[in-house]
Amino acid sequence: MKQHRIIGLLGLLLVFVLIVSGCAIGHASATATAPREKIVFWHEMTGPAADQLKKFATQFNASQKKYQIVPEFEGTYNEAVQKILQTHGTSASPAIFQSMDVSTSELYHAKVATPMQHFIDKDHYNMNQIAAVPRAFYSQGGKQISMPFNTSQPVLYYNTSLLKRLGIKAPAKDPSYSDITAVAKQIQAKSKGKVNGMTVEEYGWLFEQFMANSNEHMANNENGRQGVPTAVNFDQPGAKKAMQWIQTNVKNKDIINFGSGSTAETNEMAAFLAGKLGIFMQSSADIGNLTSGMKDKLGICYFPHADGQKANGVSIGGASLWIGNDKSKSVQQGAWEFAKFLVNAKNQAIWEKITGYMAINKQAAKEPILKNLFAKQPMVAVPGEQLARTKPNTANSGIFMEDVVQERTLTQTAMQQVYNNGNIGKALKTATDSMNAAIKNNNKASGLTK
Amino acid sequence: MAIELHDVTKTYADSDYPVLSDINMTVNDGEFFVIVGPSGCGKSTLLRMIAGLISISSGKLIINDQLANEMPPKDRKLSMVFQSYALYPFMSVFENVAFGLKSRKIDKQEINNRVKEALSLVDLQTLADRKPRSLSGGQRQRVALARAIASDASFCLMDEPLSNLDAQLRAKMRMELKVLQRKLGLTVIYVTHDQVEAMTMADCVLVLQNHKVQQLDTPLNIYQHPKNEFVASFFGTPQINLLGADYGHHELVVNGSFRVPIAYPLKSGQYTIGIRPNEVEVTVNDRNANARVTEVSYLGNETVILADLLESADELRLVLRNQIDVKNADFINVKTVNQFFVFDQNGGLITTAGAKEEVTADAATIA
Amino acid sequence: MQLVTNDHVSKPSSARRLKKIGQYAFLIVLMLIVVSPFLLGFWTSFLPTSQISKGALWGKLSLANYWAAFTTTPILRYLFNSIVIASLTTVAQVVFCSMSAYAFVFLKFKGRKFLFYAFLATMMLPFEAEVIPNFMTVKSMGLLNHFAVMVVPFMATAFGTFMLRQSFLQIPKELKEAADIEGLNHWQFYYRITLPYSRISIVTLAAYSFLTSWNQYLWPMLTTFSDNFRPVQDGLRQLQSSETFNNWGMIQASACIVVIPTLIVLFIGQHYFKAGLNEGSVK
Amino acid sequence: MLQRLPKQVDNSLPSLNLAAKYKLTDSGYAIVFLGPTLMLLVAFVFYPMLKTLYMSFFLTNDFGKTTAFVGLSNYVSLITSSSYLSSLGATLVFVLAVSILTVVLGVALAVTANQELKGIRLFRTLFSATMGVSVSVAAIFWLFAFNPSVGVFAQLSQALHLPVVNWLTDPKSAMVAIIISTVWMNLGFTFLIIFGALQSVPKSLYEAADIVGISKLTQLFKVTIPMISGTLFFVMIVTLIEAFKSFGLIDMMTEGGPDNATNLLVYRIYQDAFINGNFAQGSTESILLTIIIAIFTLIQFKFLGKRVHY
Repeated sequence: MKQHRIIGLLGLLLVFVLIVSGCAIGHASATATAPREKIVFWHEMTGPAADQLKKFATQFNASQKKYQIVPEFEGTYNEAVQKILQTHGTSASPAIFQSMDVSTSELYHAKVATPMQHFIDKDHYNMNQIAAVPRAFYSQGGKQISMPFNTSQPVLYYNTSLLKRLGIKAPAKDPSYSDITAVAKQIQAKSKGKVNGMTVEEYGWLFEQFMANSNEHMANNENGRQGVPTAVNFDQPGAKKAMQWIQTNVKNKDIINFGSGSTAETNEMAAFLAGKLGIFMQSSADIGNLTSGMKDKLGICYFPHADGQKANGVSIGGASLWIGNDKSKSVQQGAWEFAKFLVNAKNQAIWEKITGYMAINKQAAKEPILKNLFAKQPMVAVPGEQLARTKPNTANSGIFMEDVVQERTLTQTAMQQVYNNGNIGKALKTATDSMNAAIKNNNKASGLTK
Repeated sequence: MAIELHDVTKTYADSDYPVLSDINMTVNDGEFFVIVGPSGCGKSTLLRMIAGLISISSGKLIINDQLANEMPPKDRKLSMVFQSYALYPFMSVFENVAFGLKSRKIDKQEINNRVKEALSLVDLQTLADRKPRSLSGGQRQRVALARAIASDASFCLMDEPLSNLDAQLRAKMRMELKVLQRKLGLTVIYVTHDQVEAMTMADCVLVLQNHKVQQLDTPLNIYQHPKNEFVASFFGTPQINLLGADYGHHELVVNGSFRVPIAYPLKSGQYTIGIRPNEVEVTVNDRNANARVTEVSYLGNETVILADLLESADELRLVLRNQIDVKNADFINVKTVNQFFVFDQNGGLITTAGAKEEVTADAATIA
Repeated sequence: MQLVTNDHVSKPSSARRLKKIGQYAFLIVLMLIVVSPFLLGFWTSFLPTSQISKGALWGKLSLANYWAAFTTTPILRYLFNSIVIASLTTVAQVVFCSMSAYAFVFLKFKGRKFLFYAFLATMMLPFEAEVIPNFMTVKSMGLLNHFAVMVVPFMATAFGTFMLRQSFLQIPKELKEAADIEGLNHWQFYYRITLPYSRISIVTLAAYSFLTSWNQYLWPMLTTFSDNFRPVQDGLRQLQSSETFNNWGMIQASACIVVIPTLIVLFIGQHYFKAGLNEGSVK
Repeated sequence: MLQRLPKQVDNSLPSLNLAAKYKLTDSGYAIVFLGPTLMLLVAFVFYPMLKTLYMSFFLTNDFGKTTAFVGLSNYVSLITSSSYLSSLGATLVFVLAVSILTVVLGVALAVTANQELKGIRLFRTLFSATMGVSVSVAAIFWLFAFNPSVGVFAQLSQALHLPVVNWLTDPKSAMVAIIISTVWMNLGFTFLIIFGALQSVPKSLYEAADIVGISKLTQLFKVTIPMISGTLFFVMIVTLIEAFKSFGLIDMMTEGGPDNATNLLVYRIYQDAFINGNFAQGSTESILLTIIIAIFTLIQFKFLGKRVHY
């Protein structure tokens, strides 16, 4: 009996659902219950930045009824680029995606995105509110390719409280290599080896910054700004000097090696937070992580430069927002709305406070959130100051080249060899040769050169 | 209900020689028909051709006046009992028996009745829920039998169904099987390599060897009138004694001391003489001894003796009804009584049926 | 090792005890080597991350990490995805592999030998070396980022076919003959006799394909882009790489949540596995 | 092996029509029974292999489309690349170390577990436990253990005043770490197989040896190991082949680093194709990997073939 009743009820329910949905279809155009347009948003943010992005998505979804942003974490920047390329044109591809600085040239040539300029013009959006350096970075031929989003500078972090405890003077705001070595040596000595002096991650991005800061072009055609690059050269004096500095310090145990990849980043940060590491170089984007996880006082200074040489300035890091061209017009419109939402002054202020990425909206500085932040923690303003004093030139505005991902892998491997006491010139030469072969192949394969 | 085979031949695809050639036979309704032969003679192949499990290369198979060469097995209305019983290990006894019926979509009640009846016929009602694994060999055998009984088949093929049982059980099952067959009026085609089974159970025996039919007859006739050396040696335990002999002067001479007179006129030449072990008379410590005992076994009611013929060293198997006092190395005199067979030199076809002339046989002893 | 007991009877009891202690000590040492990574993971999953990151292996035990894993990560969704994917793959593999194994054992058809060797040959081709075109295939089929992408390419394997073929060959030919006489067609014999007869091998293959599917790592990493479809292996990878903070307590808790179901399955089914694996792998 | 098939259906066709009909249904069944598997294998095994081979002779663009035919030059540049050769070398070291260690430890576990003691079942169960551990879980357990600041190994060496080894960042120790983790993961499966083989060694062999007074250790090497040598070889080859395909642990623990020390063949394929976007090079590497694995699989088949006839 019971079963029969349940079946009967289910049947009734089914009929009801059918009637309701029938009505809904009939009135679809009239009623406001039309389903929201799903906007899949791919990002590569982790930790607090990922949480904040989710919050932004929730807020945006609550702010309007037409679109629904679905954020998906896609792993590292490197992985994401290929995922974007390889899913393009399928149902799995995202409507809006975050992609790293160095993928700009590749995505641009692959024509997977609708140029941001298209939406800017249509919407008469005021691009002047966005900072000029990142804006230029993501433009080509005077047109905006993508929307600058999370923007960082490489900086040098140190543990202020730890230095104070050990009685060591903090490094200068614009330090040279030997300034840093001196501090690291003291940390090592005064803590009796309990605290490691410093680390420099085996990371291609940092390698690029060493070259940029030494005013060296990694790729020809002025880092690709004057035409498609056909060759690179890692084996230049500035790069060598930096590598020499690292290798000497590794030998003297003033630099400890945390390796490469995301593991290295988490490990070096964990060690830093636990007070077992004095100094490390990383993106300013880590400020959020560091300030929220650290009991000690954090210190920040500029990316170091070679002794007796003026710093040329470092390029920006981070990523920009792209809108895929394989989605319907309304989906693309939704993506644009969300992009605007992410870069508005208030959200950029929140973004800087939470993550340490610099707010790219000029109006953000006027937001009380940032004002309070800088008042309380002046060191947080250091990356911004570093960027501000940098005069943009082709050596410090990133490399507009397709294979930067591979370049980073290769320079990273070269750095690993340097760490492990390999011959610097040989390591850099090997990486250069491999890269040039890859560039030649790639340009041929993509039809960029003959 | 009859099954006829006309000039049936079987050659496997991967072989140039037939495993069976020119088989002719007829199985009549209600008959217990035994196909017997040593292993590898093709008897299982023959059975499987009748079942339809193996195709027939040439010749005709007629079931109930219908050409059945290409008839699928299930349409031949037969059942089969396998040497390994072929019970489904994951089904209970009941399910095993009922399985074939179910697949024929027979009414459930009817299946129930038939299975129960079949199980009771083989005395297995109480084990209906058991799995084959937990049954003894004999019980499994009976399940297989019950399965054959329960099917509505008009004849039943059995492929050495008793060969996996121990000797005692086998003897018992032979009886049961025969009784059951009579009771149900089943037509049975039974394959075995065991001549005892053939002799005790068959209404009709087909002897197969060398891919050919050697003889087709009743058990008695086969024993008494074997068509050739092979048939003679195949039936009877202990085996028949086959001795090479020369013919001359109305007697067959094995050697100087062992001669068998024969009335039948033969051309002079070499022959084989076949003497059943029990068709002899033995005198111990005879002055005219022609053999020497090498082994004696007393089996209670009879005595089996192995002896070497003097001079020629042919071995003789002898069975004596009564207990006699004989031991190893005793000299004995052996002479034929009642019956013996004479085979010609090539292939061993019988040229002479056994000599019934007791007089002549007696005469042999004199010589 | 019956003799061990016999030894005991003949030797004085103190020596016996000493020997026994030695045996157990050795067992325990080996066990610790095998189990310690588990124990460590399990233990730390109850510790507050603040303690762990200080390098301390003690502190107030709580279920907070588990709570955090359940509420702040999609770990349950990952588990669900994996169960769906692995179950579908298992069912499909058992069905298709048993069918093709049946064909190789019980059906006679032209080119059987050739096909069988072709099947065997596929066992020499590692899937890992074919991900590139396979990725393109599923992309063109529109399967990216769906459950189907992790099921369809693995619905049949040469290994499964081979393993079941070996098992089907053990079926006495008389069973097939008996079935022929009963008038069973191939479907019926396949379904009603072959499958139940070889159920140990079937269960083994099922377990094997379930675990293999559950352990898939590279393929889902390439073909899933959303937590709605991501299986647990890649889910854990995501969690681990997105935790810049080294929230070790929660990561360990997530790992434990993932490992406990398979461990339970393993312990319950151990007897089966042992028999099946030896049967399946060695024969 | 095919000869073992039941012979109920035979080829010697009588010339009757009905016979042809009978055969047809068998072939018909074959299509139904074999069709799905065949289609899947063609689509996901045979075709991709040919496609991979094809792609290895071309250059590819960002989307993996072939653009320019280059003949064997992908192969030439791969084989002459020192980094590929060092990957290959690392893989061989890894694979050999893993399979030897796995078998040795597997034997140790199995022999120890093959004693009749109270509670031995618990030990047997625990020994096989790693079979239930998936890659990512194992990776997380070991990542934690090898962590240079909070990991157990680091703490142990600190407690013992030994220099802390940076397990995953030093090229040599990273390889060791990956080997340890992989062996650990393989152990459960290997234990089960070897233990099963041990249990099937007739007890009478040991009884006979005991009666003659042969020590347990000698028995292990002169009786046990020869008796299970077939299984050991099988396990070794299977482990070897599986080790060649290692990916998950490397991806989570070292990402192929440091200095390509753990950039084993499969990880390399992934990196070149799905990170660097160079599908042609990935395809070329795939072909080389296939050749290597095929060789070992053939060895395995040879062994399997022998076993099958028993």
